[in-house]
Amino acid sequence: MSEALLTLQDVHTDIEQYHILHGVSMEVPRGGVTMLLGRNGAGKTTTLRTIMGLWKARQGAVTLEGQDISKFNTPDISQLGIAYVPENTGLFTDLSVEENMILAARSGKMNEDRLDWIFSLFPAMKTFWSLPAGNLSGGQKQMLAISRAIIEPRKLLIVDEPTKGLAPAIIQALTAAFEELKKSDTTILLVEQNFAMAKRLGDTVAVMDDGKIVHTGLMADLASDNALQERLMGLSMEAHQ
Amino acid sequence: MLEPAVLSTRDLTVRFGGHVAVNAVTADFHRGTLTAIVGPNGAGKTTYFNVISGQISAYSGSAILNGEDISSLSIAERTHRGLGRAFQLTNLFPNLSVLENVRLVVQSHMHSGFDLFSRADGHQELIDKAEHYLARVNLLDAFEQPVSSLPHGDQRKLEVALLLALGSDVLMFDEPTAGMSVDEVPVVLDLIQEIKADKSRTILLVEHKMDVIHALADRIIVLHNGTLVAEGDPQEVMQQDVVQQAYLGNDPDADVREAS
Amino acid sequence: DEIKIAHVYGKTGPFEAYAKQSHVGLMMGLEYATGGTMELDGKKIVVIEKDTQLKPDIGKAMLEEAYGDDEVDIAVGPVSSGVALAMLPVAEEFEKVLIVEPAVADSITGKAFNKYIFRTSRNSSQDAISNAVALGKEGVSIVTLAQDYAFGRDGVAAFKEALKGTGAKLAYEEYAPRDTKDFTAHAQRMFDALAKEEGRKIIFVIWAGGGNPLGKLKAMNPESKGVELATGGNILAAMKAYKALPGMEGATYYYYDIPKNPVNDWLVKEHFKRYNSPPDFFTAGGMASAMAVIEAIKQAGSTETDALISAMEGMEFDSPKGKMKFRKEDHQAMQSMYHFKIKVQDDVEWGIPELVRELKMDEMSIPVRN
Amino acid sequence: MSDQAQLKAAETVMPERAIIEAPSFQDQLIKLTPWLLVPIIAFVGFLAISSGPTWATLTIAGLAMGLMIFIMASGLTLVFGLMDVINFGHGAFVSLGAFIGVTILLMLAGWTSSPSFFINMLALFLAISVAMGGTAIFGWAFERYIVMPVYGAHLKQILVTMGGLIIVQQLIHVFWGPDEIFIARPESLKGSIELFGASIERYRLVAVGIGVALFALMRWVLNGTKIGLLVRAGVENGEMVEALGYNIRRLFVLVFMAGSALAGLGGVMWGLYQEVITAHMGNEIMILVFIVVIIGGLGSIEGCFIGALLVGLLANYGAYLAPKFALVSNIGLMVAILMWRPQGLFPVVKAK
Amino acid sequence: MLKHILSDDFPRSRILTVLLIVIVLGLVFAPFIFPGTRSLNTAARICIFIVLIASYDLLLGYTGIVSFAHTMFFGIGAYGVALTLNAMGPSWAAIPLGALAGVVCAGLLALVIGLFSLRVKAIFFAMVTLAVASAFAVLVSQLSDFTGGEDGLSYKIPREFTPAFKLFDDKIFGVRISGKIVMYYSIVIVSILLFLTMLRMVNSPFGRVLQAIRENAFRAEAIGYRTVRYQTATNVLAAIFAALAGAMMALWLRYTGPDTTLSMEIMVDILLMVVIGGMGTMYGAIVGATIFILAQNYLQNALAVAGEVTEGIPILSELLHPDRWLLWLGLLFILSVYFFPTGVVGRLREHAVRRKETAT
Ligand SMILES: Nc1ncnc2c1ncn2[C@@H]1O[C@H](COP(=O)(O)OP(=O)(O)OP(=O)(O)O)[C@@H](O)[C@H]1O
Ligand SMILES: Nc1ncnc2c1ncn2[C@@H]1O[C@H](COP(=O)(O)OP(=O)(O)OP(=O)(O)O)[C@@H](O)[C@H]1O
Ligand SMILES: [Mg+2]
Ligand SMILES: [Mg+2]
Repeated sequence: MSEALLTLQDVHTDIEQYHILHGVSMEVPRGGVTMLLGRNGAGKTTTLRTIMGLWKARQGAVTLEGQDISKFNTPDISQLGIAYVPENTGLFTDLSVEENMILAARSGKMNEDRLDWIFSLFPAMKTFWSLPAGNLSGGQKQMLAISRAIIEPRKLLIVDEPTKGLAPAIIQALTAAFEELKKSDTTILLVEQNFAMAKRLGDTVAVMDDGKIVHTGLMADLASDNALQERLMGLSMEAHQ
Repeated sequence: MLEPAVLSTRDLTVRFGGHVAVNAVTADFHRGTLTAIVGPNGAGKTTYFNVISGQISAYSGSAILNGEDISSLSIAERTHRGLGRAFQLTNLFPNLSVLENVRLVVQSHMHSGFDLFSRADGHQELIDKAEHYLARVNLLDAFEQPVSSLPHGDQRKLEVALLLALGSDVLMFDEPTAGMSVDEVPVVLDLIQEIKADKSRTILLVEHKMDVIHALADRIIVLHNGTLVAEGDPQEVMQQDVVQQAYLGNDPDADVREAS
Repeated sequence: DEIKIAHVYGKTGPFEAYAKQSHVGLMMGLEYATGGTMELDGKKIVVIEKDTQLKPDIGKAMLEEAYGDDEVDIAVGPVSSGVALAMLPVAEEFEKVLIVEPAVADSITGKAFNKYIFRTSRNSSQDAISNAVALGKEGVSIVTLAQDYAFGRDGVAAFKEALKGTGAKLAYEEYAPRDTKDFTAHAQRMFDALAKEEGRKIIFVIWAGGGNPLGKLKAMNPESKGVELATGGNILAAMKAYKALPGMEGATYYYYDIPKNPVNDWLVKEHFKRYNSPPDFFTAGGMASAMAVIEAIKQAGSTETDALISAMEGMEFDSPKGKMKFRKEDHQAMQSMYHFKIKVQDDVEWGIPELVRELKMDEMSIPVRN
Repeated sequence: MSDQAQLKAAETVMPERAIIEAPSFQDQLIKLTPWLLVPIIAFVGFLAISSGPTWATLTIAGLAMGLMIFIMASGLTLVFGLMDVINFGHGAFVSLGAFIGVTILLMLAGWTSSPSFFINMLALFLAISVAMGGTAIFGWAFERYIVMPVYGAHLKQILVTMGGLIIVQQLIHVFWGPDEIFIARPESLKGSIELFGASIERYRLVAVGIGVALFALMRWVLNGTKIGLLVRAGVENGEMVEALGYNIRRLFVLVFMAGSALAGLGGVMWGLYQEVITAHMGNEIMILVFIVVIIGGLGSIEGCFIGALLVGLLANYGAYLAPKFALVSNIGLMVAILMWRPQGLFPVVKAK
Repeated sequence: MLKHILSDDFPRSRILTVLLIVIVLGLVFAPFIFPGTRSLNTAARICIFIVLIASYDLLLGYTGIVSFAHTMFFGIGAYGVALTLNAMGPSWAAIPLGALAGVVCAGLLALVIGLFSLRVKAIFFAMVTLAVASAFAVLVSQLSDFTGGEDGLSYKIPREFTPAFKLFDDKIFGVRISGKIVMYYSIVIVSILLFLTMLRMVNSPFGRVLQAIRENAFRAEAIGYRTVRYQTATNVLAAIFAALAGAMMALWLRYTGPDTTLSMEIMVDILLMVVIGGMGTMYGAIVGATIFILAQNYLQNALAVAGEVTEGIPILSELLHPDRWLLWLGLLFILSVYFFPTGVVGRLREHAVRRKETAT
């Protein structure tokens, strides 16, 4: 594994008066897929938002390529080459799908090839291209949110629960898309509840509970260890199926 | 059929401008059964729910509840006729307490919303009922908290509690387990099982997770581009080619597909 | 021992400018009438200011407060007729004199009158009648433009009545909503009405507050249709609009250059000295009310209400406009009005109303309506 | 149960694509009707008035009046449409613009009294520029200190902007004194020109020119550039726009400043039309502006444009044919339009 | 007992309880504690405005409806009483008759407005009501034969309510009980009754539905509440209470005109009072009305003092001039929205909650 692209070191984050993250430390190695797992309310979303500067870390460092970005503003962080898909998709429901996409292309123009690639991943995108994003179905929204994040190449792609509400066929397509992105040298940080997908995609994994990282390691190790899963996530994935 | 359907739709069609989102869907739902509605994203499942429960109005066709055409009734009237529904995205009263959320539903069920001059807190019977439903979803401990401070999973459970409190004959769930972590999913599934066990209810369930469907569904309806393309026994329907193609994708790699 | 006078007026709100003038006038009037001592028979004169905020309810409360809590002997004000009407019953309740200045509604000394009310400012009838006398001649056709509410309709009614004897013809009455911004349609209707008439054609405008119909009528080239515009006087700021209307005739309440008497001479001189500007419409009114107060107390010999009233009924007193006289029947001050013609002079910011003729108080028969 | 299940698949043809039909002729006509309203009303007016020159006078005056209202309303609807901020203080900016502009014109008295059209227009242009600049700067402060903390909360916006309204009006009193200020139009804009018996005020022609140009410019900026998109997106989800790498704060300030500058422009135009300016003048016209904005559909520039023209025309025809009617014509128009289209002529699409 | 009267909706903050007790006692004993016409006037205004503000809070705070037509209903109530007193002379029958007429008109008009426009978006409703209210004001000024137009109506009230009337021959605690004080106490009693009725309504099953609608109208509909019906009902109720407040105002002032009842300024004042007091809490009406009306009545005096101190400093003295009190009111407006987003009541309750938390 190469050196880390992104490191969090003892990050503490407050939301209003609540202390949510109690010292999160983890690494996202360059060029790999890192899974961030944990049960509802563990603090995964908060961690991602802290990286993006949407919550400010009270203490600790967030380092991207050796630069501490924990005090940066969100737009500046984004411009360092990070794409982010939030938990609730973060779409602009008043704008059309096309307009949503245009905004994501910072250059102001969408690359045709890239767009064709996206259409091949999500053929349905074409059919609702000119609808207001608010009128899309739950799954369509999710597709758009991801398309928006990959319309231009980025160093790091951060996605919060991409498979939520997606039909199996689309999950497959999405998994394939992430694999392709990985090949093209994009580093990916994923929060996911779908363990099967996590297993297939993940290189490294971090598991959170109660605002802390309780386990880090290789995904393969976690996938093969039912007892560990049980301990970390309350349930064994395999057993559940 | 021994018994007439509790809920049925006849050529129900929804259009958004030129787009036909639900295309002449005719289906029956019977007492004591759980029907899963599956289909790719954008197939029209949520829209189908919306037109049955009245959030949007039909372009043509009708929805029939217990023999009565409810197509022209308001949302609230449909609710009072026994049609209950939970939403794909959590949709509660965020700044009210957990108990108050359920109490409001019980109160609606009792038709006492226009009581202006008695104290709401004086109606102990409503509160007792509300607490009963909270107990059923294991949320009684949190009764005082504002809903916005509940974890995601608990909010989904509260959705179910509201639906129960409505006392509906027909319950419609739209992806009740989406975004829930693996340890929470079974809780909701058990709840639905329980409701189903009481044979007087009719349940409609939109769900993408195959294991959930296999575990719960008596019958399955497949929507594709707004059209009903298949219905019947879950095992059989899922084997059909059309369904395989449209829904599961024809990737032979079953690893992901089977996952929850 | 003190003589307490309350000035209850709309210091804040849209008529702030009027209020300022009125107060300056009042204070200068007291000064002049007491020879600069601000004392009368050894009693100090104290003026208490109360702000009605141009709201009738507050005006009423302020007057109650002045009579009840501050125990003033006499009160002066307010700016707006609506506020004045609300205040009238208070004077009756407390049995104290209220001198109305500068509110103009006829009903103040008309329908709503009670015996504690006196008014130094002119009323709407006086305005209308003086204008009728100024404009009304044989062979003249007049169309009126007024705001479509009580003030405008009363004004036109009085004007119409006064016009009767003069030989002029009232061809048409046009009413426009109070907040009219665009006068094109109304102008068209009036031009249509005048097109049928012979002789001299005049549009007479009775308009209070904003809107400036004159400027807008003027912009429609009335001269090309042989139509003249006419209206009454106004404060100096508003008369800047008259600069575009040389030769326009009408009648006014006051213009500093017109009255020739010692009071006015002093007022103009001192006002220029202190404020570097001429006294305006409401300055003169404020001064007149102050002079009425002092004269009344002098004649009554005390500040007892009954004594004041009997002294004031029929009382004559000096003002910047010369002699005024409180008519016994309705306590309205009879006074001169001035028929003017607008002259334009480059170095003067406003159109100058040049005196054509002074209309003496007995030349106009002002109806008693209480 | 399962033995009762029947397969239905065999008889159903699999729909390959979602069914999407082209919008029918009827749909397109419905889309166009708001645009047709203006000529329809003008035509009905013609039939009712019957005198050609009178009709022409009234029509041109009405259109010009409408365009002046449009200028004042455009800033309001821009700020509302893009930023979802309802600025009840807009009227104060109109007044402020008028005071600044008129101050400049009074300073340039030599230019405005010159008979040369060119020099007159130069003075007007300068006055408008300074007024727009001044109100824009004031708009910056307003956004920064008054509006910023209340984005997304309509009620609070109404409250704070009303507070702002009072403050700005009072500040005008502080700096310019309580008197109303009289201003004459530049020399070559006085009076009317006569054309086929219709008299058309010169000043109104200028207003028509500025109004139409403004409309074209705003349409282009909003539909043809990314700025409009970004701002609309930012209102809905500012965090996400930032996460996409844009500095939303700067953009919001710019839009608000633009809206304020438009109010300033409207103020100068309106002040010169009224020829008298007061601190309250902007707020007095606001009811009419609100009606126009409602008729048009909150936030729609096209709707605002048509709404303003309708109001202008109807007021003139109404006042000519039945003066009493003028009192209710605006409200009546609003009620009629809302009965027909509850969201206004061009409802700005809001999903959800 | 107290629990029943207050509908189990206690102030829930010790400071607030004390504040409320002080205000209520102050109002009840105003004629004795603060003798003088001005303070009695202020006290009566406070009472009437408490009812008016509370009724507006039914709309704004509890149902989330922004209406600019509230003064219109206030005015309808006032004109009802004014017109009957004007027509029938100072008779006792005229008062309830006028109030009833006002209430019925206000209720019907609110019903029509509600049915027509409550379906649209909130901000839309706000603007529609703004336009309707301004049209109504125009109408009142137009029908001057009937309403007195801009000048309004002055009329006489029964003698037992006028200063001339003496209830007892002797003074009580040094204060002569004039008809004015009799009327003051009538207003106090009616205000208390109306306030308690509204307090009950917001704590009734109906009131809870309103809160649900404010929180999430979409979901309220889905659990079986016809939101439009409830919103319309509140609109009507609020209008009725506003009309009653208007009727009291008409009696107290013995004058009714557009400026005292219909003007936009009063509407703005109402909004401000609701916000200062705290939306969605009936007690906010008491606190808000009291603070605001005191400020309105005494701010100018305070500025006069400040103005004297800064005499001579160019801009500042101009800003602190008593005539610029509106400027400071505007500032108060903005600051109160910022620093008291939940109003004084909300603030005090938060404070109390926090204290409890730290205590445990
Ligand atoms: N705005 C907020 N205010 C207060 N508490 C919050 C807020 N947002 C999140 N929390 C709390 O912070 C904790 C962590 O939340 P977070 O959303 O990061 O969890 P998560 O791991 O992403 O969970 P999920 O799987 O449900 O998305 C939770 O207990 C949650 O209740
Ligand atoms: N208001 C609308 N206007 C136009 N099109 C709409 C509207 N609402 C939904 N649609 C379209 O109708 C189709 C059906 O949407 P629906 O939400 O019913 O899908 P779904 O089956 O629930 O999908 P998912 O599984 O992703 O939630 C989609 O293609 C969507 O884009
Ligand atoms: Mg999360
Ligand atoms: Mg769906």
